[in-house]
Amino acid sequence: MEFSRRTFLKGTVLGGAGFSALGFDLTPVYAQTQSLKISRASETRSTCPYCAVSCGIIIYTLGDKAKNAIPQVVHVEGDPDHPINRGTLCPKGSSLQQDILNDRRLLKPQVRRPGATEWEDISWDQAYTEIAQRVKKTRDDTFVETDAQGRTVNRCEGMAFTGGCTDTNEFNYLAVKSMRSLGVCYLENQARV
Amino acid sequence: MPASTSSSVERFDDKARNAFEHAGKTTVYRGELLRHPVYTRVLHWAVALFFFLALFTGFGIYLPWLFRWFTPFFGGGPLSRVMHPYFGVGFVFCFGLQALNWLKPMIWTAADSRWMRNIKGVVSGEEKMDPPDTGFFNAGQKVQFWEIVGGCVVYLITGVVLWAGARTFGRIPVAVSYVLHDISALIMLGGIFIHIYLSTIGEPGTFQSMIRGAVSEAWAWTFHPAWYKQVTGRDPQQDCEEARRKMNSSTKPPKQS
Amino acid sequence: MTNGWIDIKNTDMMLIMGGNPAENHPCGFKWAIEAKIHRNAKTIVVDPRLTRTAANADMYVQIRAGADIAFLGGVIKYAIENNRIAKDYLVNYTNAAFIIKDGFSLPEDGLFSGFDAEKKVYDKKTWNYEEGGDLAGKPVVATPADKPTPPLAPGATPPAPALPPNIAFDLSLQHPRCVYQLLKKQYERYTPEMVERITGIPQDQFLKAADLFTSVRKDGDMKKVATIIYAVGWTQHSFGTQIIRTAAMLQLLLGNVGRAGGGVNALRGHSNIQGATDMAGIFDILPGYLKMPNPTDVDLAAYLKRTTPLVAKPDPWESFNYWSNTSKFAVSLLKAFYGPAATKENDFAFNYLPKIDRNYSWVNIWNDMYEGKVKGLFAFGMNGVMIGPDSNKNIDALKKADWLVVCEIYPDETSEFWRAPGITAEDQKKINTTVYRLPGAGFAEKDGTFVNSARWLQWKNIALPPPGQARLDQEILATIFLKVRELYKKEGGKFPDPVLNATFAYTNPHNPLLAEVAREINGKALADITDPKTNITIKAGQQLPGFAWLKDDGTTISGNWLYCGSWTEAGAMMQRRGTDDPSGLGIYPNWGWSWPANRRVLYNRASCDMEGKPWDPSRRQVWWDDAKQSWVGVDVPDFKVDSAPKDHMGPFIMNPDGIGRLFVPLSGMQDGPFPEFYEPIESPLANLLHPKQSNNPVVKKYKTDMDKYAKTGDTEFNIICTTYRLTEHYHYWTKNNPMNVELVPEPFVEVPAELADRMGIRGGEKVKVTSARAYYIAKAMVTRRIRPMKIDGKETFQIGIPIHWGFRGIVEDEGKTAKTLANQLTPTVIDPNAFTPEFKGFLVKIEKV
Amino acid sequence: MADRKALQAEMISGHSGASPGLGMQRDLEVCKLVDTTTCIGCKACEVACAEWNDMPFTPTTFDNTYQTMPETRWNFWNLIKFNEHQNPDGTIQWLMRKDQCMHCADPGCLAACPADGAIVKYANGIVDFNQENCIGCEFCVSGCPFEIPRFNPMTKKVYKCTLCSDRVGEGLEPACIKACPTGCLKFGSKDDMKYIAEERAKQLRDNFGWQNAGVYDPQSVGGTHVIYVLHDATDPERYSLPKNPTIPWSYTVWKWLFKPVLGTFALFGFLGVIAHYITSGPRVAQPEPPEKEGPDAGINV
Repeated sequence: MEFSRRTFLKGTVLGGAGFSALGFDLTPVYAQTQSLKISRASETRSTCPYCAVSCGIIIYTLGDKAKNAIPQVVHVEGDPDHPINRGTLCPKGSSLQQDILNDRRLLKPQVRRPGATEWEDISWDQAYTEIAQRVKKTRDDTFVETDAQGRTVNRCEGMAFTGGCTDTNEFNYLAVKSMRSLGVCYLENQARV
Repeated sequence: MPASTSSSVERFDDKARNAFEHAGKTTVYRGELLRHPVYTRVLHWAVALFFFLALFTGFGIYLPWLFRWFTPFFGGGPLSRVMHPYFGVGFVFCFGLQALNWLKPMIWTAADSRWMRNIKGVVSGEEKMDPPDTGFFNAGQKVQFWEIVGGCVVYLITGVVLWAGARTFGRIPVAVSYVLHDISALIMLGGIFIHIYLSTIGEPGTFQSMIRGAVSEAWAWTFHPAWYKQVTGRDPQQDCEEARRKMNSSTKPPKQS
Repeated sequence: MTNGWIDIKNTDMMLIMGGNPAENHPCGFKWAIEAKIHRNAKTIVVDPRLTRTAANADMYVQIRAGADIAFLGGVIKYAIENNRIAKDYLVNYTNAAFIIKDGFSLPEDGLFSGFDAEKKVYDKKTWNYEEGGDLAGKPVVATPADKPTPPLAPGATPPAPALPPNIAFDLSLQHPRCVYQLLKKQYERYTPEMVERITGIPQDQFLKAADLFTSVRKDGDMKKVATIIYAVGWTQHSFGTQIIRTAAMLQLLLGNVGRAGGGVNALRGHSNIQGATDMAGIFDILPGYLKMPNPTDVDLAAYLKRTTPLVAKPDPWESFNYWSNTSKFAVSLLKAFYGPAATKENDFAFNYLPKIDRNYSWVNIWNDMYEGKVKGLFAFGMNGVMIGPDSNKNIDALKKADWLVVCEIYPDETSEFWRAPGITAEDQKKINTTVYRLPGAGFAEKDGTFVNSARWLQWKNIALPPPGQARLDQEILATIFLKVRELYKKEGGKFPDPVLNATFAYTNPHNPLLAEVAREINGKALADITDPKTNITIKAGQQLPGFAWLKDDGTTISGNWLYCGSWTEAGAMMQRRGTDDPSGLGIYPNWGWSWPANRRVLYNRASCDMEGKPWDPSRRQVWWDDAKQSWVGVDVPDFKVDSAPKDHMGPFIMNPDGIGRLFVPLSGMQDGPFPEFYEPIESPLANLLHPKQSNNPVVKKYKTDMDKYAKTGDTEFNIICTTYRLTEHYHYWTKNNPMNVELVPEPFVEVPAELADRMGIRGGEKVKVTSARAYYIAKAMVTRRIRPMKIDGKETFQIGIPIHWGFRGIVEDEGKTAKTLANQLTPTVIDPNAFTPEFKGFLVKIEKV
Repeated sequence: MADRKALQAEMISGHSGASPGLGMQRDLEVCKLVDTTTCIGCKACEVACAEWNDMPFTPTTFDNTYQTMPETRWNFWNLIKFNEHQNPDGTIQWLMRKDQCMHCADPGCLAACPADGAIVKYANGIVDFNQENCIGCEFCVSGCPFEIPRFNPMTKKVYKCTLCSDRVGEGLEPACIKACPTGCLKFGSKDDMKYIAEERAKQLRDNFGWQNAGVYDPQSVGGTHVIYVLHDATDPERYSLPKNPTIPWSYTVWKWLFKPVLGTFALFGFLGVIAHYITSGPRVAQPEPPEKEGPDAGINV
């Protein structure tokens, strides 16, 4: 069922002007239909990060993606072209705007030191350096080159990696490549549970 | 009235009257009678104030397309709507006090019934003076008083229903209240035109009774002869004749200031 | 999913069980509704709760959590007895006619043949096909026992038993040891009476459901199709894989696999866990489902020999045995990982990969961390404390770790395990774990590919940059790895070669463009390669058009052979947005890209009869074109395209036997070639089929002091509990999202009205649910949607707990909840095949707070 | 906004005349179809509505139900109502119905509204509130048989579903319609929706055993621009829908007839006293001064 609403709506011509008498003025009546909030927004096609139906979504951001403007999300809606969801979204997908624009987001690297009762801020560089040192130490301490029977196993058993459900293929590939190269055996993902 | 038979209402009114009499004062010149004490006058004008506030905010709700121009005085339509019930409550409350204050003089008597039967003569002006048994209030005033009392009851009941709304009382009570509230308002509106007319240009000399609290003796024996007789102990008819004689004997009208 | 989301609209009958798609996959469920509206399709929902899926069903049956195999086994029995089976399909496309070795025995006492009670493992050598030809009509003779094996060198492992290349068969299905007869015998015990006693489903309801579902195959008519839809309600059991197998067997019996509107459809619960599985984000595989090397693989050749199956089939038949290409996939992967460092001489750096011989799965991470073996943990968007099972154990495990790196977008329970409720400031001072919490990027701030449940790869675009100091996850991961590499370069250390040689040859190695990574995953030619048949040449450096081009000589790379074809010279196939669907079957061949080879319905050869004609011409997917001597169709044939029907090649080309397996031979399954009903580890009663072997015999309990389990028939813990998600929330994520919090603000426990009456609990009152491990406090939702059940004649109650609340979130931070976690209740016990924890069907007690 | 004229006002509260421009467009009423038999109660419509209309978050509390809140709010226009209905055989039918403004052809809210231009019914059937003109009297609340308009104590005005008149005006479907995962919500012309609904009801009767399946489009309010397919159309109360929604007569009769008429009577009071003054003159205190004797004659104050 398809009918051209646009055509019929466009076909409308407003005849007669509003008149004003005794405070009776139609102008506000017509002005009340607010302007479409996405009429000047940019569209980005993406995929909903929740379940595995993979609904196509359109993220509407303010502005035209010009270099000097930092886009703000104003609305997220289903992508009508997407063959599976055809523009529909569930209650989680419909609220994605709040997931993108959420004041609970983590905004800076933090560290919790041994015995500490609070987080402290840390620079990215410092965090990277400390983590790399710990990774190396753990690997060197726990690396098993051969097993009891003398067979080469090259395992790093002191360290585990757990990947999340919205990690992309490309990220997962990098994770598998880097972790397996470190010898990590405990490599698991939301996919397991 | 002996204290032993006075009601608590009267005691309250007496206390209030005394208190207001201390706060304000009423000057009664020679040839005048005290008509309304301070308490009564304050109540009257409080009632009047709330009445008009409620009326004007009510207009904005009753027929906004006609009376929309009232609403800016009250901060716009929604604020008019918000304030209207408070004004209404103020009106009902103040009028309630006035009703208590006037309860006794407003009691209907046989004289009032006679007055009503004779109303044509009064309205047409054929009867220059009210009937001799017309007391502090005449029957017309009493009718209006009791109309307002009844109106207030209707306002209060329907107003509360409308105030709380359909979510509390249900749709039908609101729909009914809406009509009754309006009818009550319209009757009162009609009455208020007559009241204003008669208290100003319709019966000159009346207005000052609510301003200064005093009226001329002539006014009193003309419109409320029984009351005149009660407060002065003199016969209104005789005094009127006396005054007429005096007037006719001089070229000037009797001094009454 | 063997099929796809849209394909559900082509079905005539849906059995939805172990899943709640209306709540957890609403947009996918639309296609079930479409089937209802446009095909008058019927829906049967079997679930412990009357869910929102059940509310829409034509028939709802309440089942005891964990009794699924009993129900499905009963349906198999019903189908066989009432001739509701697809005879031709069964004989030709499954191993129904194959003869099983003498010595194999069915689990009438709860155990299949070959059980080693001490090690709790099966010796599976009898779980194999008999060798020989057509045994139809031949007298049944006992075959001699296995030939004596030559003595082994000390220390050497005996060669694993293999499938016979020439499988014995009986197409009349009469041979007493043919799979069909064994199957019939196996499920003879699953009578409607037994089903009622085990599952709690009254016989009349069960029979009605069995009749309705199998009605698609009334009198063997093949036109209609039924689908089975499930999710983790099946997976999360100590016999989860076997439930799914029972469903697959039922579908093979009814001839529903490979057909539009049919199949066995796993609804995956997260946006890219299908991709994570494909990409081997799990310990036991390498990308593209290549097996992980084990210590017996002394070199690449040994590994390939072990992991490359040989064709095993009845002589007159053919088998494609696609895994025979394993070497090409494996070498291309090693070349992708290690580039120039992977040479023929060093076995393509095969030894760079760790060799594993034990279980490193999810619960073992926590168990072994608890035991002090795992010192450090990376959690990239993975909230292990919330996920559990036995969250308290996970919290205590983290206390023992040296370091934890969490990359997240919200403050989560895992990164704040050290201040979980109940841990005082004094306690915190004793926790020596260093926790780094790195702000990652949300989905809208990253590009890259997700793979949906229907195996579609779809690229998403960047809408805006990450907020604050947050960084892209790939940048964080790559930078850490490259920093480690620098340290190894500078300081040396244990076996630095793989760390130094893993390729990070991206334009900016510290922040790889995901498009570059995607191209690497697809793979390219390192030298000019020519296909001798078509004479087409792929030039060195060019993207490969598909996995058929992969080589095992080091001239191709591919990070995941399954995805080869996703980003070709023609461009990014997973970015395609073609909205044409000429067949009307919902195939959309030009939208995104589906593995393998852009096939939308797996095993689609099975949608045709023996002559290659579609079973239902109105829903034809692929068919044999005699003129072209080729398989053609609206979908990409999942088959050798030039294999004529007369060759009788099996449609299940990934199996060396080429057929759908009613019986899984050898090491395919750890706990039996046929599914057998076992009770969950925590169960209110002993298994009615074999009380002495109540649970899955190969499942092991964990042994730390944290691991406590309720006894079978426990008098204290006597209520069955199941966990689930709500449609309004997404795991532990949307508790940070005001709108979703508004929809369902607080944790609750669904309690049957009868149980609530008995306990004096009213709706909205707080209740405490206690398992052998911990307690959980939430408000009661008293409902008539869960009814008391009669299990073996005894009144039994079930309750349900949604999992979404933790100790960090909008309402949690406002102090409106008890801050207990649903998974504090769940037991540490896993399915022996998929290693998934048993989150469903454990025992609890309930009381008013 | 280029297309805003597309929403042609058909009726305007407080104004009895014809609206300017009416009758100049092709008659095509829009309609929302809610098929309760395929609603899965997922609440996508609730969120889509709140998100599109930028509704502020308001806390809710658990109330022993899946229903988000007991009833719609001024900032929550779209609510799935969950009902556990017990069948005679003891089984439970879990009903979910999307509750929102019904956009009646004969809108009770508009009938009750005294404020000009506060409630507009467009020619396409959308009944929309224009808060700019709303005076917050809440008469619409009592006028509505579906308990829809909701008062916002902050702005002192009343709000409800607009059927996304902003989106519809731009040729888009309402936000709830777009989101609905199962397609139980549909949007199109009233005729088309009626047709689809009747077909679906027939299908339910013929193939799914729902003998009483039917369409809810109550004629007592002239039909609605939101219509329902129900499993049992004989018992809409099961879905918390009124069986026979009506608008109190007092609104129509009072507002359009007695209000102006009686208002005029009140005006007569004013005219009457003027007439009395002019014709009869005032009554003055006696004795009156002799007539025509001096300049002060007749003045006696």
